[in-house]
Amino acid sequence: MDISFTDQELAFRDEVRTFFAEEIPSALRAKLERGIEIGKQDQVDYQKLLFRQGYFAPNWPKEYGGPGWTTIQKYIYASEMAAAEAPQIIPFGVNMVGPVIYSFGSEEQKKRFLPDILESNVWWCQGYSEPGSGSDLASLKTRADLEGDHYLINGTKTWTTLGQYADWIFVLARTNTEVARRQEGISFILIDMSTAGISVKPIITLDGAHEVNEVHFENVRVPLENLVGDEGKGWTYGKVLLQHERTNLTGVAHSKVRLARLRKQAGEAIRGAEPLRSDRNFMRRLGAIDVELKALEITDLRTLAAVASGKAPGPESSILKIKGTEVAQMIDALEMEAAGYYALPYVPAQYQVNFDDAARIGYKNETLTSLRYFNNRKASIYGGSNEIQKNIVAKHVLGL
Amino acid sequence: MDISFTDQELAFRDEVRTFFAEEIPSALRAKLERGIEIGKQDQVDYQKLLFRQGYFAPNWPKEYGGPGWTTIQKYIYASEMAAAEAPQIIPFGVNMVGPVIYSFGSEEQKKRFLPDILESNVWWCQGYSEPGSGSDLASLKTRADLEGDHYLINGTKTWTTLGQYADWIFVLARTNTEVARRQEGISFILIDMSTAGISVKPIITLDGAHEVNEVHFENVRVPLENLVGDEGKGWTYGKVLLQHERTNLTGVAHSKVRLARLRKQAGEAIRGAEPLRSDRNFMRRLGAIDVELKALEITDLRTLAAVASGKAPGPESSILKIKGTEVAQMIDALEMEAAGYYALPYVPAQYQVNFDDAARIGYKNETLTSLRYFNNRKASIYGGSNEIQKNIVAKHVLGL
Amino acid sequence: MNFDLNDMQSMLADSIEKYISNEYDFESRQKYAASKQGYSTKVWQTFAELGWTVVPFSEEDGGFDGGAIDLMVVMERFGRGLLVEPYLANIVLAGGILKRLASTQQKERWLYPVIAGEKQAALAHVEPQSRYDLANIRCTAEQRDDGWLLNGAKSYVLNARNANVLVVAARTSAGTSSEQGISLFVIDPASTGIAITDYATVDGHQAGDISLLNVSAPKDALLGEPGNGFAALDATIDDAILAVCAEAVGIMQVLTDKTVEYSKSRVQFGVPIGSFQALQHRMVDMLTGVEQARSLLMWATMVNANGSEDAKRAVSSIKYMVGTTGRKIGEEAVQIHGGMGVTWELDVAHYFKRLITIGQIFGNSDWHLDKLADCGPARSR
Amino acid sequence: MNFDLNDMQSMLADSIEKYISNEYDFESRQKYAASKQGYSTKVWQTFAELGWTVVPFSEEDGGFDGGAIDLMVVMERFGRGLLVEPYLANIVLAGGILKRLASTQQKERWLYPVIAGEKQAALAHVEPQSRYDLANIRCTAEQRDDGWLLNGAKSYVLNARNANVLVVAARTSAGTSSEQGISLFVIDPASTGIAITDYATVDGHQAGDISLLNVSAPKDALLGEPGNGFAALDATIDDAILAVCAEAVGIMQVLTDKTVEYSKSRVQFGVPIGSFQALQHRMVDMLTGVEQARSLLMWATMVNANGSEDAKRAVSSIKYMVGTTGRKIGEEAVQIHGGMGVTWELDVAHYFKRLITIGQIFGNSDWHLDKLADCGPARSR
Repeated sequence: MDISFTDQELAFRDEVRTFFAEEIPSALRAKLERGIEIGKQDQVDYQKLLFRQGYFAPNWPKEYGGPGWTTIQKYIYASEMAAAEAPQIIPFGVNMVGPVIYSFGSEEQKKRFLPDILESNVWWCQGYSEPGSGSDLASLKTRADLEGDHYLINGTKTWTTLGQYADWIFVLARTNTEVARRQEGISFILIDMSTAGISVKPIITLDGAHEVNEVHFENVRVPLENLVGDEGKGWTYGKVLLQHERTNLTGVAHSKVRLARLRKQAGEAIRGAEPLRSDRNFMRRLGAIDVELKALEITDLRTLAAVASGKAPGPESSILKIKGTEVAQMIDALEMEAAGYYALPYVPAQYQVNFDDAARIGYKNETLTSLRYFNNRKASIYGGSNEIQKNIVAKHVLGL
Repeated sequence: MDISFTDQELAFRDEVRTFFAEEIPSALRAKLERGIEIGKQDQVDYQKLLFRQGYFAPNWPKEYGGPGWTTIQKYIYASEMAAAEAPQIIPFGVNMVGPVIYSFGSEEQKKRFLPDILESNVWWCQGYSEPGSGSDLASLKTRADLEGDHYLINGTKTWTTLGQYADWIFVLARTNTEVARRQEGISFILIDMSTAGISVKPIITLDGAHEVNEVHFENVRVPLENLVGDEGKGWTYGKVLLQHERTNLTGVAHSKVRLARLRKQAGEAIRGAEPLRSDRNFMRRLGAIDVELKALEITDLRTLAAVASGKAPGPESSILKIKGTEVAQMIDALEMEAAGYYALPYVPAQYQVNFDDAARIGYKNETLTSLRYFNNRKASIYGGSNEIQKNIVAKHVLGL
Repeated sequence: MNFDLNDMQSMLADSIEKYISNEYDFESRQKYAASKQGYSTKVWQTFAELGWTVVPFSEEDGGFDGGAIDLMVVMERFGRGLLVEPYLANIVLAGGILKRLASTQQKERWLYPVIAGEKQAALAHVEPQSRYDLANIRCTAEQRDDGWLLNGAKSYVLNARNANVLVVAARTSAGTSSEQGISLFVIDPASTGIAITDYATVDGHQAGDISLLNVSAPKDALLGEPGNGFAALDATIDDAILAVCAEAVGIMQVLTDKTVEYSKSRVQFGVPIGSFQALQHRMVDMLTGVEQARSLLMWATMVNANGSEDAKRAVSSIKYMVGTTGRKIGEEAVQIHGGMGVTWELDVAHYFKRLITIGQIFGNSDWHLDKLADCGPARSR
Repeated sequence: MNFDLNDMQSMLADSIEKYISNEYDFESRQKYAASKQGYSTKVWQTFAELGWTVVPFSEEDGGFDGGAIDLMVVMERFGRGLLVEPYLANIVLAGGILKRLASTQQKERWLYPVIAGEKQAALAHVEPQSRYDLANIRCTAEQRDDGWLLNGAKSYVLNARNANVLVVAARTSAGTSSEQGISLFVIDPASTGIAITDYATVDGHQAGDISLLNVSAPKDALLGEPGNGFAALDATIDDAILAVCAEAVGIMQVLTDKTVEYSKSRVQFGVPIGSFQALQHRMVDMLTGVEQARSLLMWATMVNANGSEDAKRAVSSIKYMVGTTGRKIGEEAVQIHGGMGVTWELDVAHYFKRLITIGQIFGNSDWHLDKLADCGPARSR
């Protein structure tokens, strides 16, 4: 039993750490520090930077342009990225549709789509959930009716993250409605967002943010060549995709940074107030979260070590998702409470470019704390709600 | 909106309070203070004392010997009894079988059984649960087969509280097994415990106590005249009985006494140690329980006020049961933690008569704290587990 | 003993409920919240006309001697309707100080126009460094021949945007955190030296930070005796805590009801999600939480109204419960609503935000639990 | 990085598991616990023969240089088997002091017979007033020409009933709660002036309260230097905390497994109770708790073994989690077992009682959370 990294792993960690410390452009770094929202161009530039470094597609096999990292290296990379508070990669292209294309797509599709995904030339979004489908994804109603050399797509997809920026969308749609099981007759189809009949409607979340959208398809004509793999097998492909979505679920590295920052902040006499550290209740709650987080980190590493030694990540990963979101949400609440009254002003303009810093309300990003708390209530809902995760564990781990 | 009692109610309260302060024999009081278990004779003497005072059957109608108290008076009486830490009444006769007999029994049965219940001449116990039935009471298997002028009883009842002392038992048994619903064909039968074929087997609970028993019936002959009401209607009668069992579920008055004692104790330098009061964590947990308890007290009073104004106690009483047991169990744990290491010695002999007080381990009854904690885990299980209570509320209050 | 409203309280409750149901739907609320003022002048005038603004004032002040229970009735209904009108700022906070400390002349000039809905008032007592400590006041008021000179900074002043009556807590003597030496002033926010940065708040209300730089105020700006203002401030904030807790209980009730209803209609895997036992048990916990909070609110309100020695304990008890059970109920409501629960479009999200805000103001649950740890046992029932 | 046991640890684990499964069923355990000694001499001899008693000792002391992880392996299996043998008292507590402080001569006389299973040892460090504060020691040892004179009282001395080697913490100088001035002595419990009141404990183990009245001890009763014993005591208790936490994790695992199994076979309302979603989700929480506790135990054990600066934090972290998550798992196991869960007859109740006891000794969850509140951030992974 040994918790330490090998020398090679440590060297790799240093390399990645140095990269994130030194290579992120200062303009981007400044925005991150001020909590300013990263726009499309910033994100694309950042992802291109990662690509040039060979850091963009850790999960991809070497033959398609991946770096060929070990499981441990991937973990180190993700941890260092989070610890540096660098932006996250938008996963829809590289971590979601990419693997489906290289696993199940035709040679032509691979040639056509993979390079642009790797170079962040094309922005992908996800057409998976539907209004009303919730955690019951198989209830999807979007239809892809065969009409000669194309499909006619009709239906609505929702919770489409950053769909407002997207060039392409991957969609699960019904190509056959006369099936015995609801999971059958579903196909995986790639659609150009500029096709006639597609409209994108913003969904504003409770914190006032525009991250997600509803995407409507009205008689959208899609060439047959955009079908990935076999017709009717979309559910199977989609499950692979979901499995990719479920990696790195705990967000431990990010939670650690936040907790460390909160601990540091608790020691400071902000605005001349007595440091929060003297509030033992606060410190005890912080301590209690720290315990859960440390345990989660090791649970995560245990899963990782199992995967590294060749075992498949099982339904136990549902536990990581549940606990990871619970811990993150505890930190959200604690940050908000640390800010006291300053959590309450709602001044989104403060987090846009060109805001006059002198006019800022609150110390640093205090007024973001409640928004983050509200926004992140989604964490226990999306990607399979925590209730669904518990059902999965009950059934597949406990055998109930 | 007014939370106070009327002058008459206050006068009644003083009367009851004085009774419990002055009339409990000092020998009994001494046992209670030392945590010594009350034996059968003590209990019977105490109940006879209550009877002489007219305090023994608050729920009974005047015509059968009840005091004719209002709902509020009954509440005051129960609260004062608990606040004085007087023994509780054993409910199986007076609060359980008694009401069934005077509601559904024949005139002859009333004459035969009610006076002895009122005077505590006969000790009753309950034959309701069966091994395996758990919260699913209707699954009962005990049979009462008609054979000429008697029933032949075969089966096993369990969790029979204080059955080791009992003279009589009331039993739910199947008189008809060919029924559409499991709740049908069940009859309510009174059985003399001295009848041949009855054997009582102790069940020892996790704290080492002998409170409950298994009662076996092997070809036990019971005269037909011991059937209460109509054959096959036992389930309906039993529900009335359960409803009686569900009154005064919160145990608020008792919890208040315990919490007050704990608070007082926390201020004392026991064995020269720094008072527990200086442990703010402890005081905060005590404070948090106090909040729940105060809320529960008022919730209880709100239900009481509704009943007093003529409304039937609805399924909301399930909430009182859930919360009452939760609060009591929180206090159990806190008492145990207050005792520290002294919660751990297991010396039941300390709580028996004639134990040499000088040889006692722990301050006062510290070594009872863990036993009480362990014993009282039952509170959320019996009388319809808290899970069953939640099912009831979900169905009947929330309409789910 | 009874827990029913008296006739007048029932009428008051009915009239507010009817008004909200007929005239104040969620869409209107959102429109008012997004407006420049952050509330509806028309609605506010109606409040004054219907007599809701006089509820907590004595007959002498033109009120109807409405007590704490009347205020509870009003605030709980406001909570259910999720109103954004600045009742708390005008009537409970600024009004609470003025009714306690102002002279007849001062009341005529400042308080009565507020009650009549003609002026808008605000109380500035929170400071950037003070967090929840009411006595932590650094803002100073120096006595001059012709009046007072105020300097300092104030935060989270509710209704700062609209106020033309500004009640300010300032220190006229003694150190930073002493209860002694605190005085209250009423000043015109248009005075020279006052700068207000106002903002919307996450719950759809509005507030502002205020800086005071050599602000001159006349002699009669002082409310009551110099240096003895803390008791009035403290009592006013206790009233405000009870008021927002009543509002919170109204919100908790709505969130629970809406969640149960939603669970009956929302179908997943072919059945309503309300048929899932795990969710059922959690909704039972929500219901239990609401009932417990409502009970404690009633107790705290009555105990406070009676001036019982348990008053402080009662106020901290209910605020602690709203901060803990309230948050739990809000989070569960959002969780069980699933994706819809985190959208701006759905009222549930806004009830949730208001509930969380209430948990965060006037002392959070940690703060009040600490106060409870210091309390002796409750004396009264 | 790996979380697997090495070959020797695997062998050790296997041998204990096999022994328990073949020779130590629940009925035997209950019989041993109810016996006069409170454990089985035969079993204890087997422990010594199989080499389990030497695990945490150095080669020099006749051990096999087993580290903290080896001890964790042993204790977790003991937890799963619910063993009552006094391993903690002999090997971890008394043995922990002796291995750290005793001279070669003292070891030969006191320690090696204990490791060999020939003598029974106990550590007396808790006092009636000390609660969880290790430095709160009032028992005194005065130096005399011919040795030492001890006076004081000790509580909850595990294995007091059987001990013929008694390690006692006493104060040779300085005030009541100082870490300075604490010395450790090894004395014969049969010495004049020693009175032992022994008792069974709720978890089926045994302990005793000891009074020392003018107890004379020879010069060489002192272990190590006078006044400098605290560090050894503190380190020994940290070892003991890790040991009982490993035992607790074993128990939590068993309780979770047994509960899941029971829920599959126990039929209510015509279906196994394991089909009820509310119970399913709670059992998932139990499983999650076990996994989290196991992770933290591994971390704490490794960090402690490495002498990392996070060692103290790690020890308090795992003890806090065992005290909170452990209690939760125990209570849920009993609750889901229903009536059966509260009977003496069922092993579940006894696992539960041992788990609660572990939460209560060497500092409860409040005590350790307070220590965590004082800690800085963790340094190491």
